[in-house]
Amino acid sequence: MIELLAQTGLNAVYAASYISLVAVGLVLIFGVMGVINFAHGELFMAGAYVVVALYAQRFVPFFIAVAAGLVFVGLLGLLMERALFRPLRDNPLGGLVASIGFLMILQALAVMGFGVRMEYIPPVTQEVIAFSDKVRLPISRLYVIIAAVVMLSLLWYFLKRTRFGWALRASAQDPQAAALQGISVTLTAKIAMFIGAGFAGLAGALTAPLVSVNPYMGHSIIVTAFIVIIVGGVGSLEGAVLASIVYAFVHTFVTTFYDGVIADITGLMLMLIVLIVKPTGLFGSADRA
Amino acid sequence: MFIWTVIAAILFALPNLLSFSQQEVLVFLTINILVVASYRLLTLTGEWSLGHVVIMGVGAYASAMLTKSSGLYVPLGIVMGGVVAGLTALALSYPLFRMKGFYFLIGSFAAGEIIRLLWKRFREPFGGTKGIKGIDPMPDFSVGFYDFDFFEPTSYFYFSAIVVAICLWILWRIEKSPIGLTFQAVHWQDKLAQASGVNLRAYRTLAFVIASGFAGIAGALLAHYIGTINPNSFDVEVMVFVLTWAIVGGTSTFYGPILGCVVLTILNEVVLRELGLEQTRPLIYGLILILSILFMPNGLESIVQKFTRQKERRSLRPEEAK
Amino acid sequence: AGETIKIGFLAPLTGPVSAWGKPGLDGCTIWAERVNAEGGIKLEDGEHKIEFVAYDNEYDPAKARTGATKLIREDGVSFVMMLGGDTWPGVQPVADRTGMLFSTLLPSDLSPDTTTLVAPTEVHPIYIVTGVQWLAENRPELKTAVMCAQDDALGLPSVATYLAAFEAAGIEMQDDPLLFDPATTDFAPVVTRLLSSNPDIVCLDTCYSDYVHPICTQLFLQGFKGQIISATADFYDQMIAKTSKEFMEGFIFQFPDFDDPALNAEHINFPDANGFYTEYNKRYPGQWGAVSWEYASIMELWKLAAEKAGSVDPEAVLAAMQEGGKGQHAFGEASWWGEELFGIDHALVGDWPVVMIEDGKARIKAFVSIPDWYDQHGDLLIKYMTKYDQMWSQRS
Amino acid sequence: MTSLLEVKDLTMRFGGLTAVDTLNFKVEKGTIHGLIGPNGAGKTTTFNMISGFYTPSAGEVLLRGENIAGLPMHEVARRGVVRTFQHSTLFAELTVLENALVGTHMPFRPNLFAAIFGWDKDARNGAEARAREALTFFGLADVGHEHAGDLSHGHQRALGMAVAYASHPDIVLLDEPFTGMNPEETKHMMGLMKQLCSDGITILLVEHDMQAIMGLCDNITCMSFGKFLAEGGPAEIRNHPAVIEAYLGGARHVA
Amino acid sequence: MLLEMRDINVNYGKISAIRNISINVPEGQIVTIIGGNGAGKTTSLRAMSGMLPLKSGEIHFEGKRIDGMAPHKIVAHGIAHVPEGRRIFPDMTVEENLRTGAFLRKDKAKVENDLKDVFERFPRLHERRRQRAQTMSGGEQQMLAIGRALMSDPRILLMDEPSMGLAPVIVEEIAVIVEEINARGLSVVLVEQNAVLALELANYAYVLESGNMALEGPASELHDNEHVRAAYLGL
Ligand SMILES: Nc1ncnc2c1ncn2[C@@H]1O[C@H](COP(=O)(O)OP(=O)(O)OP(=O)(O)O)[C@@H](O)[C@H]1O
Ligand SMILES: Nc1ncnc2c1ncn2[C@@H]1O[C@H](COP(=O)(O)OP(=O)(O)OP(=O)(O)O)[C@@H](O)[C@H]1O
Ligand SMILES: [Mg+2]
Ligand SMILES: [Mg+2]
Repeated sequence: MIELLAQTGLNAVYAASYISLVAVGLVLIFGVMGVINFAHGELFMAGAYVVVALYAQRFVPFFIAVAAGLVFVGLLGLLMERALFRPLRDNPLGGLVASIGFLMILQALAVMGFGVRMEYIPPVTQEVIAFSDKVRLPISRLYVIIAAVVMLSLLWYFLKRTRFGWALRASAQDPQAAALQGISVTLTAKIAMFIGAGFAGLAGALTAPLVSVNPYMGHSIIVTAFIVIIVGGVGSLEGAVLASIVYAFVHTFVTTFYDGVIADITGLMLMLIVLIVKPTGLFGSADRA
Repeated sequence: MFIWTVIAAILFALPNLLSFSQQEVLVFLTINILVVASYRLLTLTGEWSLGHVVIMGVGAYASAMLTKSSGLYVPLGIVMGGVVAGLTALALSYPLFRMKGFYFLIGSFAAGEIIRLLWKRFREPFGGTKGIKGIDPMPDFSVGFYDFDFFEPTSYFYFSAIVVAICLWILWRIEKSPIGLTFQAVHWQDKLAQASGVNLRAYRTLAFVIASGFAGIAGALLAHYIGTINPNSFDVEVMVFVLTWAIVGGTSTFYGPILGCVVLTILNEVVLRELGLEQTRPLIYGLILILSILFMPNGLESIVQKFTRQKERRSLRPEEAK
Repeated sequence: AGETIKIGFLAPLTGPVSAWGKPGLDGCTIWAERVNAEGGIKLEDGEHKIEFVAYDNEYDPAKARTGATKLIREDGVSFVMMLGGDTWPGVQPVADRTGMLFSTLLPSDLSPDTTTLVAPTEVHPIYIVTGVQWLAENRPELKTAVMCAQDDALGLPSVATYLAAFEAAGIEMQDDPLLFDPATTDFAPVVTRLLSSNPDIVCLDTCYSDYVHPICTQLFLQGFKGQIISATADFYDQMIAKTSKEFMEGFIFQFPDFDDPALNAEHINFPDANGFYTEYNKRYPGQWGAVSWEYASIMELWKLAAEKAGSVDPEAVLAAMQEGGKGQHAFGEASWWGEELFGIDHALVGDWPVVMIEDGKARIKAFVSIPDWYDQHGDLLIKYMTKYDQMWSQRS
Repeated sequence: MTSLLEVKDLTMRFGGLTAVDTLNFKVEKGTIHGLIGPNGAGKTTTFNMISGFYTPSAGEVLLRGENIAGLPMHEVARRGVVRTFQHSTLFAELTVLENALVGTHMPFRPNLFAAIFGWDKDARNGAEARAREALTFFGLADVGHEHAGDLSHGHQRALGMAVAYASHPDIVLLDEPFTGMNPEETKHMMGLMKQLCSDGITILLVEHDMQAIMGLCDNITCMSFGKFLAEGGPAEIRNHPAVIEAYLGGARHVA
Repeated sequence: MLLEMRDINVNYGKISAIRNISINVPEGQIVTIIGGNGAGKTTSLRAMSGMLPLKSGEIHFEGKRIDGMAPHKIVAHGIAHVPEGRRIFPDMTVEENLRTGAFLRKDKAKVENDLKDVFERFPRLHERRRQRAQTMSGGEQQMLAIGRALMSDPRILLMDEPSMGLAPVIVEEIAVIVEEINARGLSVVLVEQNAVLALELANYAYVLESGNMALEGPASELHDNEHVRAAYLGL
């Protein structure tokens, strides 16, 4: 039983890692651009396909492919910023529709480029850290955990310790006033889109060898990410991370001890309960709704 | 009055000008018009729900189950579908209207997902993932000069067009009434509305319940036509389409969302299919969404408005000349 | 030659379910080219070429209905092939009204209400009993099993069938079947749960390859050493690459590669299976799966029947297809069967191959008779099907 | 005799901060009552408690002797207490007439079924008449069809009052209605308020414009740091040493 | 000339808001713009700090042409703007708001010093430095907006109705501040409804009327102008 708990705990830590990477990106984009990026799941998918294209099909070393995934998807983020969100800055509903359109395009491009079938990605490593016969942490999952911890720490440092964090918060709250303080709102938006999208791409790229990569894989991750950022409080990065951890543990443990469908219902109920008790999420403030 | 007669005549003639599969599309289009139009009523209060299609599903399930299990007469079942959907919305309004804006958007999505998971989980009575099959069709009948055969899309189009027209009329009456005005007041300045004595919670709930009721009717209409429903028929992808119809159509007029629904459906289901673009359809549809929102940020309705305003001006000029 | 004969292909071609449609259409295209190259189909009034008309139903019943109407009333097809499932009930009224002949991959669509729907290839999930029976006979030391399945229309009937098969084989289930959400992507928790009771056998049910691959990878990484059985193992070579040859050795499933020499046998009704496989892999490398040949094999059955009937009239073809209660199934002559489960004898059931991975390659180990199993253990199957609400009379 | 409005020991705490501290004052019917005090004295907070936007931490708000503290805002409004907001808060996207029609919500409560079937002709006509009356009262009759957001600043202010007026209030709470107005407009606005008052409506006014306060108010309450400081007529307040010290200063730049 | 606007035209969509406006701000002077509601005062200021695109005209700052630059670049030249409606950052604390004002500055020690300065001028801000700006009272927010602009150590300060919503004592304080920073060599552009105050403080004044320049001249002269007295001073 202890072993089962320990293994489930490890599974949950992994889940929390990639969920928080995706959720934090979504929050960052929402915070700065003021739009809900429906295409975020497809950015995750795009990251995975970069690994397919480079690592699985062209034998580029895995970590280079992952870095390329981060950069490529980050650039997609910049493209969205320039082509969609900037022209639609005062039109959040328009931004929503545009991101839905972008989602459809990305999906269709993936289908056209790679087909609808699940993609094969050779394993990066088959090594496993065996704590005991029944408690095992595959190295490939450890990579994801490490990446999440490192990237989130870097982001945290970047936001708290550099002026960018100020710029980000200020432009999220009032872009015009931020510009009057000498903050380049466009630059801030670009950085936020690059990081936000890049994190989704990174998560997709890193987990690509562990999941079934197909053009529609973005759907389930974005549903999870939505739940997580709502529970955390929209706009709060700390909230997103905390909620990812809570959600991942609840979902993983319920899956293991009951079943997967109950776990989904539990996750959603958790969210509704949090919202009934605190309608702005764990860390949200009332006025940003 | 004359214009309405003309429209009625056109609608009557319309199916006879179409191919069979286009007639089928026409039926679904008619039903979807009710879905977006009811959605608009909710958005009048400024809240955008992602659960509207699931609520529509509640109507479909309710009507399908009532007619199937207790042999309720189908038209009554359709009405009951609306009632059950409205009551469901009433129950949901308690948790949901503690939230606003983005929270409401995602909260309504979660509530919808829970309902869908319940359908999936409980094979008794909801039929699980396969849903409900063999739903009673509308019983055929004859009105003397016309025999309704509800297998035929044309017949079902006439039937649903009448139902939808009545619903639209009611929705329109509501929007143009002091209640509709209050909804808008709640949207634009909820505090000021409250200071004028408006009970925000009550009005938000009212809009949600009415919109849901009509969505339920639309769902029931759909169920009795296709004869089957399942949880996936009401998933978020369908919702995304409703959302894009409403926004691409435009949010400032009653007809905007309807226009969006008609134009986008025709583009997607008729034009792109006719062009033989079966597999690139999603790509092109996505492009259309983006381009239309970039170049018509105020929706398709803004084109119509420009057109009609020009007309107004033209008709004004002679008077000015006098 | 006479007028070209049109066949409707009404399946999801875009969207998440398209993997169940698109490869089938590709297979059919190859099949049609081969048939047309030989002059086409020979009817009373001479030879006719065959052409497929596809309609993307996006796995949506309403669009399927529209598509069926278009194919039948506008394109004038003589036969419509479908994936079935969610989309069939939408099409059913059209079928009833037009009398068009339809085929589905999923026999759970069958019911006595519609007499023009047949399920002539994959009698899902009944064929999976053959794998369990073969396993019990050949590896009697395996005593305990666990099972997982996605909670959907394919998962549940197959859970019921596997439960019946395991009980029939005297293998003990150590845990209730674990159901997971079809949207699941991370299978570590599922596998952890499965392995917590130290089973001899892990049964993957009718999981799609999107699930089979990550589950197997997880089984491998979490140190499982026992037997795996699954309905499908599409792209098993990739699974081997992701785990190891040793790990996958002995993996049992039910869908052969068509280069298997056993398919050259006399009783096989799929013409030149090996050549078809080669051609398919040439055009769509790495895409071969169960769906790739199933639609084509239905076409073969239909073609034989149409040639026998001398016409493509749906009624005549159906009659010819079912003459004597026997039909030419891909894996040999089979019987029209299913009254008890589906309310109508419209599923074509005969021998089904048990496939095992040996030295990194799928090999047909045996053809096992489904009707024989059913004669002995039918009551078990009905018991579990009833428990999971899968009997035709239970379907709402 | 009970006053129209009375606050008794009204207190509001935000965390450790006491923004309003056991405040007491009375507003008599038919008067214009000023509430002044330095920035952050707690005037807006007091308004928020009276109008039901905040629930007081302690104390009572008595309307004709009935305690209305803690009631939701719309309930307070229905009892005749209507507020306007700092800055011009209007339904900018609606027309001027529609703005006023929203104001008639209380006297002519809409009914769903009547509205659908058109049985509410009388109510609609009544509401429209009242709305037009309010617009005319504030000199907005000519701009009824324009969007409220397109109006000039002064007109927007007038419209804010017209919306309140349309709802037949007993007492209106005005929070800094004169900000951003030049002396000319201030004079005009003062005229409007006097009209309101002569129409029997009691006014509670928060304002930093001393020209307006002194010119309008019958009675002035001055508060500072959440507490009551002084009360009296304009002359009294103008010369009250504590008020001068805390609030008026040398009044070098004030009219 | 420190700041020079030449023949500026600005449109909102198709509607013209100001027409052919020229304003000069000499080094070390206080210039005021007065005018009725909607006259175009705010629009003029917004044009100066780059928040609105020009339809035509030029703006020079210290001889460099700055029109067409992004606002954050213009700010970097030393132009600070107290915007109409305060525009504080609602979710930041008072102190964070003030520090955002010093976003571009690198001289840490001096920033701390300026912060102390602002806190001294507005003790209320010091007292509430950890309070979320949004929950501050109207007048407190106005103080914060002024303090934030001062934190950028500007060469020129554009103030849009700084006395709005402030108690008479604080209005006096604002007047003192303007005089003091001006004495330190800063130029100020003051937009005010309180024309009495503005004309008293300013060296030079412009009068806008519905988007056009109606009058200009030394403040003391305008103070005695009949038209100005009647229309803007309420005398
Ligand atoms: N939600 C809150 N949380 C913390 N402090 C608050 C909150 N709301 C108001 N305050 C504080 O309470 C005090 C009173 O504020 P209030 O808005 O009532 O002042 P006011 O008298 O209206 O001032 P002004 O004339 O500047 O508008 C202020 O110091 C303010 O900072
Ligand atoms: N965002 C906007 N969109 C459209 N028109 C605007 C906008 N802002 C201002 N205007 C118009 O431009 C003109 C000038 O406005 P501006 O705000 O510059 O006046 P102002 O002199 O600052 O007035 P106030 O004293 O009311 O602040 C007015 O007619 C106004 O209606
Ligand atoms: Mg105040
Ligand atoms: Mg202004």
